[in-house]
Amino acid sequence: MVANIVLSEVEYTHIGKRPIRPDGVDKVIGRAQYGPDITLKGLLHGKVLRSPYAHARIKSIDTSEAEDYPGVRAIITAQDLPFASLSKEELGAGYQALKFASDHVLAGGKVLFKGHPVAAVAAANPHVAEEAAKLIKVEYEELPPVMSVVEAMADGATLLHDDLYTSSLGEISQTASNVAAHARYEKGDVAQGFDEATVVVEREFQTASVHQGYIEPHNGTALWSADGQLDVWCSTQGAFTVRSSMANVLRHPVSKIKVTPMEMGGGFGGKISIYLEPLAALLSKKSGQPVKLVMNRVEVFEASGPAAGSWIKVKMGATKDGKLTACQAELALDAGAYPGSPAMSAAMCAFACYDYPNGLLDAYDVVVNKPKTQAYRAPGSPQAAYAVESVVDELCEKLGIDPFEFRLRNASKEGTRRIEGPVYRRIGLVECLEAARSHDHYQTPVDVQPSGKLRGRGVASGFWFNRGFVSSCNLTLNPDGTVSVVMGSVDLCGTRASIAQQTAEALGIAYEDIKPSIADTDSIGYTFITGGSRTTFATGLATINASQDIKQRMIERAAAIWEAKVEDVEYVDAVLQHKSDSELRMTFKELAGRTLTTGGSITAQCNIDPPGEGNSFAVHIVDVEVDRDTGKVDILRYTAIQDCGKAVHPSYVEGQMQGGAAQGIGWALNEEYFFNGQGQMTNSSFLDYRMPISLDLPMIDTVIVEVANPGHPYGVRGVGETPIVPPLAAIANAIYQATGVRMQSLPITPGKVLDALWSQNGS
Amino acid sequence: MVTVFIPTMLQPITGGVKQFDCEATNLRQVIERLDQLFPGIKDKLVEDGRIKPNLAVAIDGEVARMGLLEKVGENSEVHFVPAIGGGAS
Amino acid sequence: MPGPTHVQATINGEEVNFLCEPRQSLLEVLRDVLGMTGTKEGCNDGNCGACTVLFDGRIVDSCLVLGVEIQGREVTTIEGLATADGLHPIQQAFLENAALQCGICTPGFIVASKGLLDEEPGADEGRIRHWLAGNLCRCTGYDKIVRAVLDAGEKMK
Amino acid sequence: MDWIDFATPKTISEAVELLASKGDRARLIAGGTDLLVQLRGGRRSVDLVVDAKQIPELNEMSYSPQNGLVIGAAVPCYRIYADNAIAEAYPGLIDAASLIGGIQIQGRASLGGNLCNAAPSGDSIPPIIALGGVAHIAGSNGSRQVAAEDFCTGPGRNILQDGEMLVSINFPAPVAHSGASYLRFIPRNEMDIAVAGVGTSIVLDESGQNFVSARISLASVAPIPVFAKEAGDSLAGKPVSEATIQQASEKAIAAATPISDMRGTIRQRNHLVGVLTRRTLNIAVERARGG
Repeated sequence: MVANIVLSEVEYTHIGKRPIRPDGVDKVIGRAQYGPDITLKGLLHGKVLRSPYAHARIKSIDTSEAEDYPGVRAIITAQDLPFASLSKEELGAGYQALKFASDHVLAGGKVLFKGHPVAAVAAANPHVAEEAAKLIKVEYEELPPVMSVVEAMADGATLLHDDLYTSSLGEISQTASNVAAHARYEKGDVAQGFDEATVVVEREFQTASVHQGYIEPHNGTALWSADGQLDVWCSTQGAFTVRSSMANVLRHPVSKIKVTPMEMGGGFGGKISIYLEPLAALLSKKSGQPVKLVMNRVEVFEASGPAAGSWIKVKMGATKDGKLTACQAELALDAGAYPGSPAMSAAMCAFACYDYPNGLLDAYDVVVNKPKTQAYRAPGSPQAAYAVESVVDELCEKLGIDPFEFRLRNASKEGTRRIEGPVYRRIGLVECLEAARSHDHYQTPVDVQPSGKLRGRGVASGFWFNRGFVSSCNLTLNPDGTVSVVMGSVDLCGTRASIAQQTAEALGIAYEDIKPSIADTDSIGYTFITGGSRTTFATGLATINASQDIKQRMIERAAAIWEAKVEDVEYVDAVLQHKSDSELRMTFKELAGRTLTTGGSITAQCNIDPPGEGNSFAVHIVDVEVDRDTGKVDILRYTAIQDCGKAVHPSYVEGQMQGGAAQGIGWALNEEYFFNGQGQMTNSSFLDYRMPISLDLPMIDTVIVEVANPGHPYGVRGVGETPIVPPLAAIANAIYQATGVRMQSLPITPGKVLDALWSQNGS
Repeated sequence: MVTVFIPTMLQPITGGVKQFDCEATNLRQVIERLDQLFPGIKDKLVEDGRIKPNLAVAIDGEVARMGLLEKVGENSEVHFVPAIGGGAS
Repeated sequence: MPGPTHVQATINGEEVNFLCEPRQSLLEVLRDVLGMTGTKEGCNDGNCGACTVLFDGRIVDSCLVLGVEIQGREVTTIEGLATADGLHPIQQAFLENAALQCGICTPGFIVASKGLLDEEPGADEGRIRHWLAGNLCRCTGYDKIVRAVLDAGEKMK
Repeated sequence: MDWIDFATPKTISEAVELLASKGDRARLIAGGTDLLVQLRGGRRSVDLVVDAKQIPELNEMSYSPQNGLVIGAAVPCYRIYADNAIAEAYPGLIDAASLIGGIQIQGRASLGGNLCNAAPSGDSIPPIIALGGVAHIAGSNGSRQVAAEDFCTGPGRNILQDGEMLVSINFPAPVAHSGASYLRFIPRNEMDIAVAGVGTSIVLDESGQNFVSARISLASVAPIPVFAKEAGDSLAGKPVSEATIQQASEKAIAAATPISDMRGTIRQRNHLVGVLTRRTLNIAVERARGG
């Protein structure tokens, strides 16, 4: 049985090995401190009062009864946010952005989604805070909710914001609109391209809002001291992002805000935005005591940031030889209550796997009365790939060409120009497609069908950028010959391990001698979020560069000790040696032991914003079984193939590929925000928001294709985003193979499958 | 010569011109040259002396990290692309 | 409103006395009253298993047990598995198989797995998947968790 | 959660007294897997929670081939399916007891609680009805017995008066050539609410070729669990065949009055009642023939 395969070209001492992660023991014995685990002297507990309506005007808020409730220490509303006292003139161009950010934290004039925070209470314990919050009286004027991009874009649609205009690369529309932005990309002449095609397929697709589904709820604890110093503890993918967002919304200098990132119970893109942190800060400011807020699961679903629901139309044409002649798509992704859906990245990812002569893409960022959407693993790319890869499957069928053969004939490769302009450097899509085609899974026919069950196989590919962004590392050589690596990147799932491995590799010392840790925002240079599959690449480069610096300092120190010239000393395999005098030789540990008496510690730091993004491609194969009587789809076999560049810790790379695939399976089959006619989410629990459980999944086989990224010394690309891109279409394609029905709306629930089978039979 | 690719949505300003070659050593100069030929285009790309926040500039396929100070090579290609938010896992 | 209730119980083999309100769940008692934050809250309604503890040897969701209900009973939490001699075989297997990513569901999975393997160290993949159906993990896709439990079972036979 | 008081009576009379003193502001707790979630979510509010687990009769579980099965109202699911004799005699009940929630929930949740909670989707209720379960009730005005199919009166509501409590559910001893089964349809493979559920219980004649009697009950297709009497009766005296089973499934559909909601549509639910009725009848027949 095939399980996990690594296709390596280069072997290293530490890179590519599978050591135990440095933070592992604390996490298996329950000692690791996650955000909700924090406690402080005098800690108060907060509760947020949230809107029951999806769209309403707030007419009044009366907190008097709650204020008098025993045990209550502070109550805040939007009036306590600085925005309430700032004029449009004072804020100038930044007015609207601040209004949106401030209103998102605590609703000002209008509530724009069910769960929108309206007020918050701090009290001696969480139960009292909850009781008091219920005593706050809010009078609303209900407004009609706008729940889908199609509704929101229709003529005469109810507007969420009176002052939101469509921005089209700097061009602003004349009238207010729910469309916050429109982008267009073009190459060649699509009309001509379609004319040249033998087969043209055009289809529309819709996907529901889905949630990242991290198990740890959002949390935020803050202490606002009398001198204005604000300390924040929270679970976040980026402590510096929290700091800047807090500074913006609270109009408080970044120098007075210290954010300490706690261990993180899952993010997947959903733990970048601030929610509870500014509320905890304001409640602390008012009460003079530290305040902790933790969402319950209902709040996580209703008031954090799901991934965008979408409407996508795709049209593709190909010659009879299976060469693409034109690719066109319109993509509207919902942003939730405030602008910022990943429509533009969805557009850039849509046809990224293909080299085609003519293309036209229109992308729309659309506001609706849902919680403001956030990133979710390769934001925008899964929705786009679902549509595009479904159409590709249909093209293959119409042309009678094997799906891998078709993809190989049109595959993006080094030198292919993407529609938005840039040209690919060395990428590994072709290698992935070839690995997939020759994989045991694809070479083994789909099992025979037991009675009443329909089986089929689907394949799809996917893309993500893996851009670098800013990272910082501080390295210190300890007297015992170990090296402390302090970084600004929080550890979502093995970052400490992958950074320690790269440091060990760069220095040539033992993995166990690297001591990685994560710093607060006062203790390290600016570091962008852990996300976008950037961290192993960019923070890895930072530690590799700092390691080179450490080596140079050690050479200098050895030279000083030996009274030799620096250029006569070299560092080889963690040994300092004189190039011509073999007597002069010191191991790494020996020199470390002498540092304190020969001039003090040796340290190095690196702040980097690296070029050399290592674009990542994935190809997935899935076998499904459909119960003809119930419409239920079971996953029988699943294989994920991906070019991750060099896999630093293959176990965690496989884990990313398996986890991304599992999330994609949930997205494809069962996960969705279910809204009633009033725009209220009705399935905000893990019971009714059906994420895959252990029984829903088979083992997920992986193939790591290692096409080295030329932009990283060990060839690292990054892994976490791409694996969620192909599953949606792969499963839809498999269901088609099994049933003959094209499912053009996600999730493909048993009810939808039944409906489709009934329409197919004409019953 | 630096080659600048004009995004579809700015082509009305350039009268349909899709590509533009100019001499420049950094991005600021590129945009100045563009604006000399196609007045008004700078306002679409730059705000408060910086590249607009929803926009990124790719030079030879790499997203510019130095803003307007980013160097351009003799034969560089310059593309204006939307900024992508922090995707994440 | 009467005051809190006194409860005496055995937690991780030690006698513990505490005061709690009847409305406080065992999960709240562990985390907020006793400072044992290894047991995690994921949903507070029995649908994720992050708060799994052993209650008189049976696995339960501690969010669905009241603190007052453990009077005179025995509770084992994640903090009670490792000994001075080292990690429990399940903990070791989770580390070696990279069966945790973010780690928030890990204590619940390890305690739940103990409930199974103490009785059935030879549990196969299907049995493990069925037993762990009440524990959600969003990072791993369960593959490496199931392998870790199979591995630990081998060592516990 | 709002403040609650908690009492741990040791006898039925003590418990009845406590319940009577608070009327509808008191509620008995067994496993608490429904009650605590409802109290926390504000869907139910009480002042007093009365622990059922210290009362011997509510923790009793006894079975004999002569007298049948008594399951105390607070007996958790795992105790039921861990008992080999019961598992063998009442496989239809085991089908339900082993799929309510996950293993953690089954360590606490009871059939008594499931019945009292009176959810239309309660998984154990159709097999309890199909197997002819009887609710034994104690109260300040004495005790009474109510057939399981008459116990639920609306979503979340049951026949218990203030000051009354469920003591046990009693089942008749299984007769020769009988079999039962419960199946539900859920989108996931566990940990889910039934879109539709069907419990069937049948008795065959000695030849195993003809139905003597049958009882069929449905979940999630009406405000309360449905006893589809006509569907079961339609099989009495009929041969075991695809046609008779099909006919019974059509009668089961006729007894269903589902609504469309986020878990399923009317058409889907009616269809599933048919599918599950056929599947459970076939399983029950197989079990009846096998033992």
